[in-house]
Amino acid sequence: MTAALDVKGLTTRFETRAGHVTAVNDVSFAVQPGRIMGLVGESGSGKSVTGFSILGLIDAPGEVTAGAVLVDGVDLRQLSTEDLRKMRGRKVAMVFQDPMMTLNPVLRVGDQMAMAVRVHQAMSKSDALEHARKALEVVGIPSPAERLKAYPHQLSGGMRQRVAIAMALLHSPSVIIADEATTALDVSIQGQILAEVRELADKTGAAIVWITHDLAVVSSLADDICVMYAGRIVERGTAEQVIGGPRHPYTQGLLDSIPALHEPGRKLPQIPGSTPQLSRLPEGCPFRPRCPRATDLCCTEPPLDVRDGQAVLCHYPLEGV
Amino acid sequence: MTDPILKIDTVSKRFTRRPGLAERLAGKFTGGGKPVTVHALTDVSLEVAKGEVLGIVGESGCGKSTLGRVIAGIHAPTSGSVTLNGQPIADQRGGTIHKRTTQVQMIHQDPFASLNPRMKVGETLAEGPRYHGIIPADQVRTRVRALLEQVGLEAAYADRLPHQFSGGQRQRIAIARALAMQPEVLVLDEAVASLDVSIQAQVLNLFMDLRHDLGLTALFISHDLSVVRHVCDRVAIMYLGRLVELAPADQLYADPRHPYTRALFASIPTVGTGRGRFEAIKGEIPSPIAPPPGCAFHPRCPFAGSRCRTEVPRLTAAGPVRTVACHLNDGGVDMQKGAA
Amino acid sequence: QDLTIGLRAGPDSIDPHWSTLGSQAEALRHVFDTLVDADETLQLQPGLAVSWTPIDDTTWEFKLREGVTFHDGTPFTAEDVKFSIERIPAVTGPMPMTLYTKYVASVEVVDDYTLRITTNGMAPSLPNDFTRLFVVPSETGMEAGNEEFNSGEKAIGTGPYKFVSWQPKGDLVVERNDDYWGEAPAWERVTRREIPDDAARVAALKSGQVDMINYVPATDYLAMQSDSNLDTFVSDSIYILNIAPSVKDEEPQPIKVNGQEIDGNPLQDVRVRKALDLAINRDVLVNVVLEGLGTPANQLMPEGFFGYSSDIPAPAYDIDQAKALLTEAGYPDGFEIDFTCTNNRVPGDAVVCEALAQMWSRLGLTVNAQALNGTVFFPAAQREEYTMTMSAWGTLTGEAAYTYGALVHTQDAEKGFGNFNRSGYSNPEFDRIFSEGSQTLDTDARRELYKQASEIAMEDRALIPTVILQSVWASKAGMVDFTPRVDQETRAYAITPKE
Amino acid sequence: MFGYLVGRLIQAMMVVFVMSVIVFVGVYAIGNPIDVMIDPGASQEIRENLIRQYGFDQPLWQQYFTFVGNVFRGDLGRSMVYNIPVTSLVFSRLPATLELVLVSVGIATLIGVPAGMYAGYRPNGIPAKLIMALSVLGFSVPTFWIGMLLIMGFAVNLGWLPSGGRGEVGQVLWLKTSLATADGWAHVIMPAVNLSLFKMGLMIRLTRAGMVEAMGTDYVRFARAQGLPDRQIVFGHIMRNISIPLVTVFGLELGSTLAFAVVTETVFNWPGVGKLIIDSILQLDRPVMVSYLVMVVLLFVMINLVVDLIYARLDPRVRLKGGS
Amino acid sequence: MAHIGNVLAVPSAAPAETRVMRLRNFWSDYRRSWVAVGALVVIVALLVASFGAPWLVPQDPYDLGQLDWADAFLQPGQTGSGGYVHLLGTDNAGRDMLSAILYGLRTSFLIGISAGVLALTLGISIGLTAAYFGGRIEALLMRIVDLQLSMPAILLALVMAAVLGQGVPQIILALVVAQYAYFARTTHGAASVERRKDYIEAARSTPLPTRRILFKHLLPNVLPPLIVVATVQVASAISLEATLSFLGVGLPLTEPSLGSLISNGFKYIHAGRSWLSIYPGVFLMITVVAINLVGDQVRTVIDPRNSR
Ligand SMILES: Nc1ncnc2c1ncn2[C@@H]1O[C@H](COP(=O)(O)OP(=O)(O)OP(=O)(O)O)[C@@H](O)[C@H]1O
Ligand SMILES: Nc1ncnc2c1ncn2[C@@H]1O[C@H](COP(=O)(O)OP(=O)(O)OP(=O)(O)O)[C@@H](O)[C@H]1O
Ligand SMILES: [Mg+2]
Ligand SMILES: [Mg+2]
Repeated sequence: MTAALDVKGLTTRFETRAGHVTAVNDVSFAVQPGRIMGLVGESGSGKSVTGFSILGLIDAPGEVTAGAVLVDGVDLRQLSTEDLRKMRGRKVAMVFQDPMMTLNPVLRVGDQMAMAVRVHQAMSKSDALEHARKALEVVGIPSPAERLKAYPHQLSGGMRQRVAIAMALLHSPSVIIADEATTALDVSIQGQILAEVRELADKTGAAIVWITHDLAVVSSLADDICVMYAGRIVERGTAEQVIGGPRHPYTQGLLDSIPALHEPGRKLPQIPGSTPQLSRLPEGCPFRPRCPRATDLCCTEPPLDVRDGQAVLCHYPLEGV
Repeated sequence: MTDPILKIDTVSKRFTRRPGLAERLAGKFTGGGKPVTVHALTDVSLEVAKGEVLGIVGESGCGKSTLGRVIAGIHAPTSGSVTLNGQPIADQRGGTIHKRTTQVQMIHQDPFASLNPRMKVGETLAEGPRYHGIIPADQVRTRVRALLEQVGLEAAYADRLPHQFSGGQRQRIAIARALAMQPEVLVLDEAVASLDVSIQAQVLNLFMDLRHDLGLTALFISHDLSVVRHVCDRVAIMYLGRLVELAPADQLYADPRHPYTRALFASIPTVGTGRGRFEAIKGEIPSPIAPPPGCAFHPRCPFAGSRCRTEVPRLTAAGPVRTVACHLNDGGVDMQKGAA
Repeated sequence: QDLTIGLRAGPDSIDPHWSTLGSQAEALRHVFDTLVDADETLQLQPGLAVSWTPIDDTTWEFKLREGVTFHDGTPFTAEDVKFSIERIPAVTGPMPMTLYTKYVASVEVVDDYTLRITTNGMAPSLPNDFTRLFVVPSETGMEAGNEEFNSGEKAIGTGPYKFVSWQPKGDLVVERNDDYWGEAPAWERVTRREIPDDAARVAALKSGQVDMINYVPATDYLAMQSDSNLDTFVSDSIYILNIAPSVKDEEPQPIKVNGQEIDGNPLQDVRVRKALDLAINRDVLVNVVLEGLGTPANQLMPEGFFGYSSDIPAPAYDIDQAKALLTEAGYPDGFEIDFTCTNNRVPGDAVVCEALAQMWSRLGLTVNAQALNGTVFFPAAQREEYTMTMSAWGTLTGEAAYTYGALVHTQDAEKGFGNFNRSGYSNPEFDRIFSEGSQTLDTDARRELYKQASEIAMEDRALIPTVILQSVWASKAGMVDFTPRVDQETRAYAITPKE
Repeated sequence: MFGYLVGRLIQAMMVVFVMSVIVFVGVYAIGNPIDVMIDPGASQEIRENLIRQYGFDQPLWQQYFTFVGNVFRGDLGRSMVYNIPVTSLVFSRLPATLELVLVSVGIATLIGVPAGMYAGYRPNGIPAKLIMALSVLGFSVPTFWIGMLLIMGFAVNLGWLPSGGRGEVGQVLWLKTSLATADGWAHVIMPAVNLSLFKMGLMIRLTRAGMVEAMGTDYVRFARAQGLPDRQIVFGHIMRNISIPLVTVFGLELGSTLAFAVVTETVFNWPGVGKLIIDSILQLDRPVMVSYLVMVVLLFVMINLVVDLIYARLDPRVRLKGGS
Repeated sequence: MAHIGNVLAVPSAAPAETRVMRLRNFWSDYRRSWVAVGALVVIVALLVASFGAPWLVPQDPYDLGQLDWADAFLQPGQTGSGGYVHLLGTDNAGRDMLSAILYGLRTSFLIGISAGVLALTLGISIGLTAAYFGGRIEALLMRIVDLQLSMPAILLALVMAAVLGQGVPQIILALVVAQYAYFARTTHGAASVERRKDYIEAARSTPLPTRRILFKHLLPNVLPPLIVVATVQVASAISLEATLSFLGVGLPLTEPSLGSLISNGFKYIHAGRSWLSIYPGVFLMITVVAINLVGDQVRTVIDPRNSR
């Protein structure tokens, strides 16, 4: 089975006053249809930039400098601007973090959706609205016909995020990228949405990249997990592998930091130091300064170590379980 | 339980937007122009013992921060009182705060907004104590250095501006600023919510160390149940401005009594529990401007009965040290009003 | 043939009895006639009255012109004149024309064309006053207000032109009255366009929007003179820029010597006033400052006016003598004084003001000259807040009583004299001669008295006249013939097409 | 909605009331109009009579109440200079000003908005830089000076356009306007351009700022992620969003253009209300000053109201409750 | 607690960015527009030239004793009786135009800057007070400000100038009255945003006295954007003063500002003496444009959205 999304060696750089910043560094992963891939990492690790790079939505001063993004076997990076635009929304869709900001506040939900429908499918406005209504139904919005007439601010946060997801679903894309799609929502609403997303992936067979910094969310939602650190994917594997037997010291450190896994009141094992600034990364393994296992060898580029499909970028991977 | 150091007695807080003169005049003709009231807190009573850390949990808009602000004396309660060591610190006297205190200090959520971006860290730490004469003027510098070291920063950082620090470091500074006032009670309003997990662990550890060393009393506001469980002795669950359950952390987590608490636990993803086991609470959070009658949770509650729609449940004992506000715990849900 | 004239000011109303403003009279003359007219040098001419004679000390008899009709066809009679005189007090505005009827005690219609007017006391200047007496038909009615006139409904006169339309601050359009009793006007339709801004008015002429303009600013005069596309017309005006030094015991703004306020008012010393006068180089004022558009003045009226004295010496410029006088008066090092002028009332007021300050600085004075807007200047001047001022004064009636009564006579609210004597000058001798003049009906005797009064006032330097302003008109080259008037009026019916 | 309107009207009345007091006191402070206007030959008696006749001898508050009383009877007073009702005086001049203002705001919008949109769409290109440079010129250079240069260039030296004044007035339907004749347009174009430069600069900058901001928003990103072409993003999404602040500014500018027309009207001798007010200030024609200023405030309040209504129409987030 | 300190010391925070470095960064951003650099140079040059005018130009145009009527209307480049070349010609009083312009520019700067600073101070006081206290005080103050904003500045200044009479202090006062409301509104806007930030809440819960919060915490954080607004307002004050002088209610010719020079020169444009109004106009234009360009660029640079 070919992967719905296959990212190979994706590299994105930003030009800043401090010099070049490689926000996404040689990132590779693949997602099969119907599966959910969780992309986790701390703030600034390059998750969002990865998402935008896949869709070719990086603006100056940034630039995708290398790699390939294959969607159903087509390399998006080889396409002309116009062809790439036609792929967006139709083959690859994206959902953003803040549902208040991603919908145009002054346009009715229906109008926005109809616009998104008609850009890829020639149909009348009323047909487009009907299509949109169905999409809203799919994501579990009650009385969707009325919602189409509403303005975004008249909907609750959860409702808005559902609308955004429905818009992503309009053209039954092969790939959906969701960037922190539930971070801004309340826990109870987040629960509702996560349940629905799981169902969607199973039902529609779309490959979903779920970007989040919340390990708990990926561990309960995703089939596969990629852990990002300083622009690189440092560990990749199935959810069970990564959560149950992390092999990268960073992944281990992250999991150890979660209070839920420790007895209340005990001190948490902590990763020392702070998340690095991309413009000031050390030589070799970027995690070296915070890593308890680091040696001089870590000043060289870490190798990719793959075992049972669980890949890890480290000189001294943990043995796992 | 030892004697409570902080006592919150049936505190309510309403925010009212009063219409202007023109609106009121216009309202005479059209019937509009009436004040809009947000019921941010309704009849909240709590006691906190010395050395205790009380967790406050609830969804967005349920009044957690408002409670913290009332305790810190930033808002005057609309009714009820807050006493510290038996002395009122926030009281409602004609709508103004009767006495302010340095005894309660607050730590805010966003470390990027909670420090004055144009004031050196040292100055930020020093100005409160200096103004209130907590430290003699000639000792301020040493004290600032000591504070910085106490929260794990280099003393030399005193001359830097906040933007030169990372989020975790800033949160340490915020903690140091609160400690500088030598408070009796700390209020941490989502103090770790905006930090990355690895940094969050550092700050939690710092908090626990300080608590251990200084015997801090604290209100720990959060929506993250696992963090709360980790650092708190007791936990209060709030829903739409009301306290719905209050219990020691271990008991609450082992056996949540209120349907809302239970639903909350069920809908929160946790690491290691495996994939896709959510029992999400259905429905939306109601508006605090027009809270539902009776039990505020009844529209979303799977157990709601007719009584829940009309009668506000009282906090009742559900064990030796825990209380819950639910009719299920207080005689069942289907009784008619008037029986209570 | 039509004529469009760009004018600095237009009327405020079409009611000829509304205001005493010169621009008002000038405009309404086209539609209404006055009882008495005045020629280019303000000498009296017959108007609707063909003759006027004093019958006794307090009665004037006017013989009226026969065969004149109003624009609506009704014949003009003495009743109309009587009505007009009586209407004037009924029209109350901020600039009431009662000024011109103040001597009228009663009006008697002898017959259709004879009118007797009884005056309060002797009123030798009554015919002069009646150069502003516009006659409206008696059926106009007392109630008619400005709206009725402005709309044209009541704008009915006997004048050379008929009213067509008018907008406040806009165009006054009139068309030829073919039944006019006098010489038929040359232009069929005349548009009098109000363009207050000097540069805009010049631009309008240059770009051909108007055929002729009045009040050509001095600044443009030279250039226009040499412009072959334009013709210019120059004449003396009745306006003279006068300096008024306060001679009150306590001067309103302090005068300082070496930065110290001094006791007493140096200006009270006539030697100081003479020194100020002698330090003025009037040739420079005329030739340089006003670019030739002026004449040195040595008294408050131009030559030929009733009461002008040819015995007053021509103004001298002698800085040494001025210094000597100043030293004699006790101010060898001069003093510091405020000097306030208008800046927009007449052409050149601000620049002359500045030039005077400069000239006095050569005398060793420190002069803080300030040229102010009339809005600020006049109320403050009226409150006598200035130590030394300069403003323009025009002898509108062509005779001395008008000017001396207002400017030089001791302030006397009761008799209505000295209203504009803001310097506090008072000379009993002058007052006596002046009063005698106003009680003398014999023209020559009166002229002689006023002449004496002029000499006294000027010897005292009660006011220091500087220059007589000249005014300039310009037209498209070869288009019109025009004899300018000293009162600066631009009368379309006195303009003829050039052959 | 209705409540909102009533609230706004009451508010407007309060504004007008306060404004009229301020203006009245201010104008009172300038001085006695009689002293500016009175004929030199007039006697003291005449002067005092006049002062009494116009009520200037009464205490200020009494004068004010007389004024307010008259206003409530629909009488804004009469011009002292023209002795005609201020309203008819103002209304006789208003059409000319409105013409000028409308044409100039039209020019400013038609050129400014597209230019600003372009400059915001490609903010780093050379054309954008040029547009921005011109906009700085537009709102920096004093209006009267540009007007002067225009007259010198186009009227005096080239002789293409009339140097000032309003052109022939024609009639379209029931409206009498100089915009109905070619001559009218020849007259209006130069002052209108002069008056529009400032607004144009402002419009360009606002539109650009709105455009740049909108281009960076999440909803535009989201629209791009859906594959919408730029054209549709600009005209389907952004246009609507930037039109909201623009409408506000447009309304305010319409008002201030009306006020700023004072300068242009003076330079171009345009027979509008602006010149009327300058003249009445210089002549201390108190009733005209006070009533005009009160009318301007009223006009502003009304424009603001209309703007708010349009605003609410464009921006669904704004709900019109009583008051603001 | 030592262990925490040690651990955290490893990758130190952002390097100490000093004031000097921030300035350098600011400058390197500013420099990116050469137009703005040029404008800055122009402003500095004009400031130096105008305030140094007494030492730079041959004549004191205010000292009437130095003027000679024989020199009236010399064309640019002609030599007058003083024996020096009048680079920009002379006016009707024989005043050297270059001297008059530089002195006039000085007056204009003086007026613009004083009016700007005073209006800023007044506006900030009102805006801050309103934003901090909220409630009725805020409603009242901002209502007044709105009221004033609803009056166009030019009309307000016109009436004020007419009421107060002519002179530098009067015109400054008129401009302040006409402009402070903008600052009040802007300050209020910025301060309302800042006030809600946690650091203010932290200061209030400490608690610190109101005055200290206002001036030590709120003010420094709303000031920078306001200063940019202020520069632009200085430009518009200069321009407004010129307009008032042009309309005849500004400064008298005896203490000329650029506006009154232009106004005076305007009388001569049809007389072939266009230099009398063109040159002061050019200086006015250059000044105002340059100030605006600098303000623009500063605004762009300090805008966080544009920072890299
Ligand atoms: N426009 C930009 N200019 C310069 N650098 C940028 C830009 N956008 C992103 N970056 C850099 O890319 C890095 C990765 O950013 P990204 O937004 O992908 O992080 P993230 O993992 O999504 O973090 P978060 O969890 O906070 O959303 C950041 O550290 C930032 O320095
Ligand atoms: N100053 C205020 N004026 C008006 N309403 C307020 C104010 N502060 C809070 N509220 C309202 O009171 C309610 C409770 O707010 P509060 O900030 O206490 O909630 P919270 O539990 O802290 O939520 P979050 O998790 O989002 O921080 C909300 O509906 C909020 O809109
Ligand atoms: Mg992100
Ligand atoms: Mg909160």
